Amino acid sequence: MKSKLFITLKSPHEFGGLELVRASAKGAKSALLLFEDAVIFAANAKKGKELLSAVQEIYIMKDDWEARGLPLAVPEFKIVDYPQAVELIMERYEQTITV
Amino acid sequence: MKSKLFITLKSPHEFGGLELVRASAKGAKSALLLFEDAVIFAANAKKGKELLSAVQEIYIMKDDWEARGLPLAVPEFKIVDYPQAVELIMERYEQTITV
Amino acid sequence: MAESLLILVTKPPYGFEEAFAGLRAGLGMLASGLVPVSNALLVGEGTLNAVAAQRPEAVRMPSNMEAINDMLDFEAKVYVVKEDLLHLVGDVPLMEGVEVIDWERARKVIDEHDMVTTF
Amino acid sequence: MAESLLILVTKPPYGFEEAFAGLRAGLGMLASGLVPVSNALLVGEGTLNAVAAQRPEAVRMPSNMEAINDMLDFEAKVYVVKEDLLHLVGDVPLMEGVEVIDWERARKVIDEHDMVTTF
Amino acid sequence: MKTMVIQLRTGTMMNMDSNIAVKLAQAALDKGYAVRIFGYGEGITLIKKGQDPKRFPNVGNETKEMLPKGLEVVVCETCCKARGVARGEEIEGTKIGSLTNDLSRFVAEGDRMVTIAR
Amino acid sequence: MKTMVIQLRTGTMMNMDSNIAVKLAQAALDKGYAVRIFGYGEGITLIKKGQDPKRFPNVGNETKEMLPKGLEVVVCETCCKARGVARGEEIEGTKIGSLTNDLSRFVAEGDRMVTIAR
Repeated sequence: MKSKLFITLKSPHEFGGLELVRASAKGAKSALLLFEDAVIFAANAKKGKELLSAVQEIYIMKDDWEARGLPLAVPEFKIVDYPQAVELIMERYEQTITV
Repeated sequence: MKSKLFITLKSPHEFGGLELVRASAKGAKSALLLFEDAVIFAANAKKGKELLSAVQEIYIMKDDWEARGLPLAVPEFKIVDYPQAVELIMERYEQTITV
Repeated sequence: MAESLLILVTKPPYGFEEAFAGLRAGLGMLASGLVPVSNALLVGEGTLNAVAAQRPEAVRMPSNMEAINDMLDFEAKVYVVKEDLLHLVGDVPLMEGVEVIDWERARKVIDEHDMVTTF
Repeated sequence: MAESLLILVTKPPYGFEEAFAGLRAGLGMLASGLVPVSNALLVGEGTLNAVAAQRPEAVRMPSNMEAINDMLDFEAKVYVVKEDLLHLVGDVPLMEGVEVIDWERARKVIDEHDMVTTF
Repeated sequence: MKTMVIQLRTGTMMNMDSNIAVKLAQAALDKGYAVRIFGYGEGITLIKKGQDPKRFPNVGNETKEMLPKGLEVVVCETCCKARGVARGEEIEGTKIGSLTNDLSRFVAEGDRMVTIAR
Repeated sequence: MKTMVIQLRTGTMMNMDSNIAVKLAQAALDKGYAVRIFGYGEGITLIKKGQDPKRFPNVGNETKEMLPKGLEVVVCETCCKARGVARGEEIEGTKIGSLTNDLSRFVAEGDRMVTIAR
């Protein structure tokens, strides 16, 4: 199966894509890349772990994370910058799917 | 307490305002008026009942409902037209709160 | 160098223009002759776009059923994930021509396409 | 004939312009002299607008903290529902000047205003 | 005569929200209420001249038709500038104004506010 | 040289989505990738001339600055017409085009598509 990078810009409150991610990621190498309000997931241990149950890796954007001034509650999340995000999209995963 | 008419345009998938409605409606005469994709709540008995646990009355817009061609799963919901919606907003409730 | 684009429809009809816009984008690919394969996969609330009893004229919106039929006319596939529909509104009749599938098959559909875009 | 407008902030800072726009609207009411009372109530993810450690310059966005301070300068109240903040991100330090309340009090705040608008 | 204030914050075409604003305004005017619409944020697109949607309702035209019935429409100038919508691009009879001068007046004269936003 | 296709569907100012598109494009160009942006639906506002946001990043200007680096930007004509954005209102060097002629070409030549939408 093609490796999959899921992308979301939605806050935990807005985000309803968990089941879609879980269903389409099953059996594939997969990760989730969090932009904008989606980085708030990193400040909530329970919601963060839920995401980790659906994909193997979770990346959050450094600038979006820093802007919000919140404590990191899910140490498994990896903080990345834009060049790294481009690398994930163009080289490390075969498909990108916005959710 | 002032009577409250909550308004939402969000589909069940998008809508995350139930706790806000419940918390702010407590102790007041209250209703929810559903526009656009929010009428999909009327086609799902479980989700529809959840809304009914937070407010006393639920109104759905006739044209939005008819457009979607779905069977009504929550008979307690009342179908209204635009003149009736105006009546609810201007006369029957003291505050409107979009959620 | 993508040869196929999957239109993943997650939004329900009429509230947003998204589902319509997505089906239109799929049609654009097919009409161009540059992207040989473009199909649509309806998931979650997106499955409601295939409900047979829709009456878009009630809200004066363009018909998403027509947009689906346009894709079918170009011999594209329009897949609907049954589990998602059942979970949402039960077993309501769907339009003719759409292909009802389960998530097992939906995963294969996603994999068969080079690119996926979500509406 | 409304004499007071409550700005109900539900959206978190920076992703959307909503929270900033809401606080600006409140300020506009106060500056006009036509609407004597306009306060803000931060609920749900909206409570994050009052977090003390925000660094909006990281995303080149206008500061929602500054917008809150502008309202406080006009002697408006900016209320934050504690339960919602705790539930979301735990007990993080908030800006000086905001008033931390529970839902019991928040209901009274809503009631004290003629109109409510959500951002 | 009571007044309904509609605050519209979403774009004309991205979804049906502006339609809802228009239909509520029509119904309220028909029942004899005064109606004010304030376009804020993306909602300023309601008054852009020259809208020509092929398949969607033309909310610009419908707004224009309600003006003689007493509808007042103002949108936020800062929001217009941000988006490159200049004075003169607004539908005749609508106004590019401000929170301080116009929304505040609508609130002060208004009885109910309906916020159309996502 | 691989190509990143960005499909942008939200308006310039309602949220930070267009910023994300711009920052991704900048980083991809810097790394030597080709980048194409297609503005669809509300995303057409990216190329509106004369954007002048007081406090928010000016994504119109930033897009313009990337054009000499090989960025190609096309937006959907039907979507422009619907919103009253006429030919001539686009930033110089960007193009008002179509799904059939332009998005299809981007897809055919592209290696990854990033959909920026809500």
